Amino acid sequence: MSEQLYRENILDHSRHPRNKGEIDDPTATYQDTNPLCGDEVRMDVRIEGDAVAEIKFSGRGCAISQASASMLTEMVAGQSLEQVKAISREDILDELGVPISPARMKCAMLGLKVLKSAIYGVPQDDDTL
Amino acid sequence: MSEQLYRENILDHSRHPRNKGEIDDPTATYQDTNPLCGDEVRMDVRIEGDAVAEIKFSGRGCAISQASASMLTEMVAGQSLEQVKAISREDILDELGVPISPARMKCAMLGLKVLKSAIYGVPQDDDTL
Amino acid sequence: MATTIPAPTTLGASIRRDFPILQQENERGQRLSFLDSAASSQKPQVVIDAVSSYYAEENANIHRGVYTLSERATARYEEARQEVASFINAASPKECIFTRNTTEAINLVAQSWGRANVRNGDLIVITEMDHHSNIVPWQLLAEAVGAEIAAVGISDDGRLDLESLNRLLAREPKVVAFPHVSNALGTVNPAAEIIRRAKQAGATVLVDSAQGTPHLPVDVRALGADFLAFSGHKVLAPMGSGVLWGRLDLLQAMPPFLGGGGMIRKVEIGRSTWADVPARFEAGTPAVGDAVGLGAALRYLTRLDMAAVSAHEEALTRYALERLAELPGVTVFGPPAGEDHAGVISFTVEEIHPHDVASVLNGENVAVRAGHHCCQPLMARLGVVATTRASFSVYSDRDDVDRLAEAIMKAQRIFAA
Amino acid sequence: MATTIPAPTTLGASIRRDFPILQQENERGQRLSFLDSAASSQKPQVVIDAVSSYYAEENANIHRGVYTLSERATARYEEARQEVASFINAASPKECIFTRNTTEAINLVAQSWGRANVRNGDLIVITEMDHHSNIVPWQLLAEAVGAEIAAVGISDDGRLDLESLNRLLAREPKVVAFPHVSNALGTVNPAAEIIRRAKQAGATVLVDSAQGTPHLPVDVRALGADFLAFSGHKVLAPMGSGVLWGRLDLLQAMPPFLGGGGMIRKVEIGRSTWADVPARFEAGTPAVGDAVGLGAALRYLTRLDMAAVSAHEEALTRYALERLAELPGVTVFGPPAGEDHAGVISFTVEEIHPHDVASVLNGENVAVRAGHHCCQPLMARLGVVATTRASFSVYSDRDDVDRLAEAIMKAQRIFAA
Ligand SMILES: Cc1ncc(COP(=O)(O)O)c(C=O)c1O
Ligand SMILES: Cc1ncc(COP(=O)(O)O)c(C=O)c1O
Repeated sequence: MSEQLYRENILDHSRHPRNKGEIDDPTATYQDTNPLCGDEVRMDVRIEGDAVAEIKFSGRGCAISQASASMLTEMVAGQSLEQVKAISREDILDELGVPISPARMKCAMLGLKVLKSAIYGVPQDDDTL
Repeated sequence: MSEQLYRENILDHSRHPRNKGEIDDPTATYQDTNPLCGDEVRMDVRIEGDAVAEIKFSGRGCAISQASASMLTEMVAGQSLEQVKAISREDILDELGVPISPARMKCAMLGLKVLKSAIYGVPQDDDTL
Repeated sequence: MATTIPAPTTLGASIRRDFPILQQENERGQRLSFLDSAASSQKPQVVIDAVSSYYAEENANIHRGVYTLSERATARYEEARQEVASFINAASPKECIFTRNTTEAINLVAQSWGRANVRNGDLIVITEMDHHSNIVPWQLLAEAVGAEIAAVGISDDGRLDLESLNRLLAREPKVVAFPHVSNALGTVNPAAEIIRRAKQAGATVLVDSAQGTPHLPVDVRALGADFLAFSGHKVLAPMGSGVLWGRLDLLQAMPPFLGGGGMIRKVEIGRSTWADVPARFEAGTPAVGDAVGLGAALRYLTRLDMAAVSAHEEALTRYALERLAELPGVTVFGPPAGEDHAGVISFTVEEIHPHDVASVLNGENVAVRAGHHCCQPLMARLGVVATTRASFSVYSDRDDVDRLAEAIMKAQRIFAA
Repeated sequence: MATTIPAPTTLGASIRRDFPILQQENERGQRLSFLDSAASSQKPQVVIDAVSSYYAEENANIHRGVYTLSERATARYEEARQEVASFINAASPKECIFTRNTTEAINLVAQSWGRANVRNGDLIVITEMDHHSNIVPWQLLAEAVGAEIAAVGISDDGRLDLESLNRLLAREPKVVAFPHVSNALGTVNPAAEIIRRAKQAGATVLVDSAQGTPHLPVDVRALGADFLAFSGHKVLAPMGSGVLWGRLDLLQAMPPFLGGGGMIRKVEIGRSTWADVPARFEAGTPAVGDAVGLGAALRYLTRLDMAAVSAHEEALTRYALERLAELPGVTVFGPPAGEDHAGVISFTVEEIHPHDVASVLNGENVAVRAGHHCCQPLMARLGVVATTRASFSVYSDRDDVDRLAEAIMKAQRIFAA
């Protein structure tokens, strides 16, 4: 189980997060914490036209939450807002490629929740991502 | 069980209570109810010197509570206050002569509790009769 | 539907074997007729087993545990919540809060919603037939905030007086709280109609369904109430399980009831913020085993079909009312047999105190309750100190009723001797 | 006494078979090392059986029932209360109130005693190491009455700072509430000494013994506190059982907490009067099955001997602290091994988030908790977001500790890879 959970891609993203940092004057930004574990993720997005021109994330927390946020920034770079809005929980799970148990689901979804909250401009609910 | 509980003496005392009534100018009097069943018993006592010169009870309730109160008035007539104070739960149970189950114990002891409360001049506790 | 369910009159006998406690006999070889189900129902083996298996295989504290047992316990707990939501047709499991019992559920509303919404001079409407658990919490609230309490009257045959309700509604009460079914008389109140009128008058409405949920199919959305409370232990589930259902928007606006672990978002020494519903109202480690048992009980009842349960109990009540009517000296309270008389029958026997009746019945292994049934105001209204009460559940049958009638006659013989 | 009890170090392994859940293996055939007993302990078969037998043989609503089953259920319930009283050496069973858990017990005191006694401007003293359940109820009270809350500080090694306590006592607080044992650090606080000082300063004292009662012999009379709360589910009993112990004179002077059936003397629509203690504080149908299970659990623990339990856990903790000290990169919080460090160990592993540690451990069938342990103020004080926590009970053994250490090393290998 643990070997499965902490596959190379997760460990790699958590050790070497992609697009980590902040954007000075972001078009959209949002930050949230997972109150149960204390994971924190912030997403800064610069939108040009109808697409994600730049995205950066910052935060701290477990490998799952940070790797998932890092992967997400790679997934959405250059995508249209419609495409970003269409990203589902399943897309994230596919990208992570490891079995996420119920208790860790909130960690895995924190990045997506924060990004969608930033883009919609209203806090998104965990259950309806 | 039911035949045992409602032996002739109980039924007789509950149908034909002894010393039922009130005393006009009692030396001691007390009334209490059994909050769980609604049984009510009042005891009026006229004390002369150090002894029970007259005792009457009134009230309403189940056969056990009323028979027990009725029997008690017969037990204490003419006795000294010391003797009355010494009457125990066991004495009452002996006099009733039938098995009293835990739930009916408060009914069986109501008369004694009221009489002792009257004589001591302070409410007596069920557990320490 | 009617073709797939057991015929109402056979529901009782055909499932008695599911309930281990009913297999007991007394020292004289008499079977147990358990006729105190309104106080607490007996539990089928599937419920007892669900609780034992939970502790033998899945037990752990829930939420926040990242290990497998805790995840499984959490899943079982939330499945039970889902089972509750389906059973009463709630819009979402989030609307279902686990409590110890009906009493705690009503106190939760009175303390949390009540203190936030009821003001000095406001009117709280209850009824003359309420259980103490739907009276005292409102008294405590009324005293704390300076509100007034008034009770809807009842007719001599134990039905709510809807004229009296209308008069009180004209005063625009803040809350109307009433029993779905009377635990002392068996009266099934016209809940949907009462709710409709009360809401029209602007009141927030709580249904005390402690006796409704065991006897009737309950659909909170069809009823249209704001809150509904019931006890797991009266619907075949373990003691220690109860439910408060509330409309989500109301619950979400309510301050906490009890404070502690699990109901917080963030705690600092000086101040805290609260978790979402339903966690906000479930402070501390919940009774997960009891909740799991409740889930199993509701699945069992759903399999029996609550419409069938209700028909079974109505038929049995009709039969019992007929049998008792044949007995001279027996007075039955509450409405005559019919759809608005659920499986609860209160009676007195001339010249024999209700407790003595119950004691004689116990000698015949017929278990009934005697007393005020936590309804002192109702007893006062009926002019009695106490009654003897027989009440039914899914496992009750005609034999129980026959044995009840015979035992009453025996009591009469003993006391007439 | 010492000769009749199992040697402390063998207590764990020798009784593991009493706990059915511990017989589980994972898919790789690894035994379960359940190291989350501080959250909720596992239950021995005797406790599971006590609950099932209760429902299969004796279940009925208690009090006021005159039939045999109800009398038996009442007797079982009151025997359990007596068992609680003996276990903590209460002067009378009347001083022991059944609650759902520690959280409800503390809320009961804060709401009932608190609202009657704590006034605007009064000081309530808690500690920086308190569980949210001993923080939030006091916050709710403070907000309701306008009182102030202050927390006793702690030293870097997780002990209460008695100087800080003294400074707060100089302000004559109305209440002092503190944890007997810290659930996050394992610190055993000098309860008797704290109580002595607090009482001298005129405070009413509540001991949150949620973690004391499972690990130490508790004697409420020797401690001298006013209130003590603990959770049944942490002392091998079912979830849904908890206890508030209070000094009889205090309890008797307290107004009700929840209103409803069973806690009244007389009810009229407009007003009510209250039953005696403990009934006054047990509104509604209690969780009799859970209470019966608690009685069985306390009998089991008494047979093991709490002094032996405490010695066993201290020895195991000492061993675990030694093992963890050997692991580079592992930081342990709380006091060093010794009498004031009960069987709870919080740690962090360098470069690995506590939740990831717990997930890797779960893969090895080692169940530990990760998070803030309902102690956010303590986490803030320690400067961490979360820790991983291993905690022991009577069934824990050295093998569990070895497996913990190995699994931590495995996590380090995975994350170092
Ligand atoms: C109508 C009604 N309301 C409330 C209650 C209280 O239920 P509980 O004791 O489970 O809280 C009962 C049961 O006794 C009841 O019959
Ligand atoms: C020290 C302490 N206090 C209070 C609690 C709350 O206990 P419960 O959740 O059983 O109410 C706990 C347990 O989590 C605890 O460890």
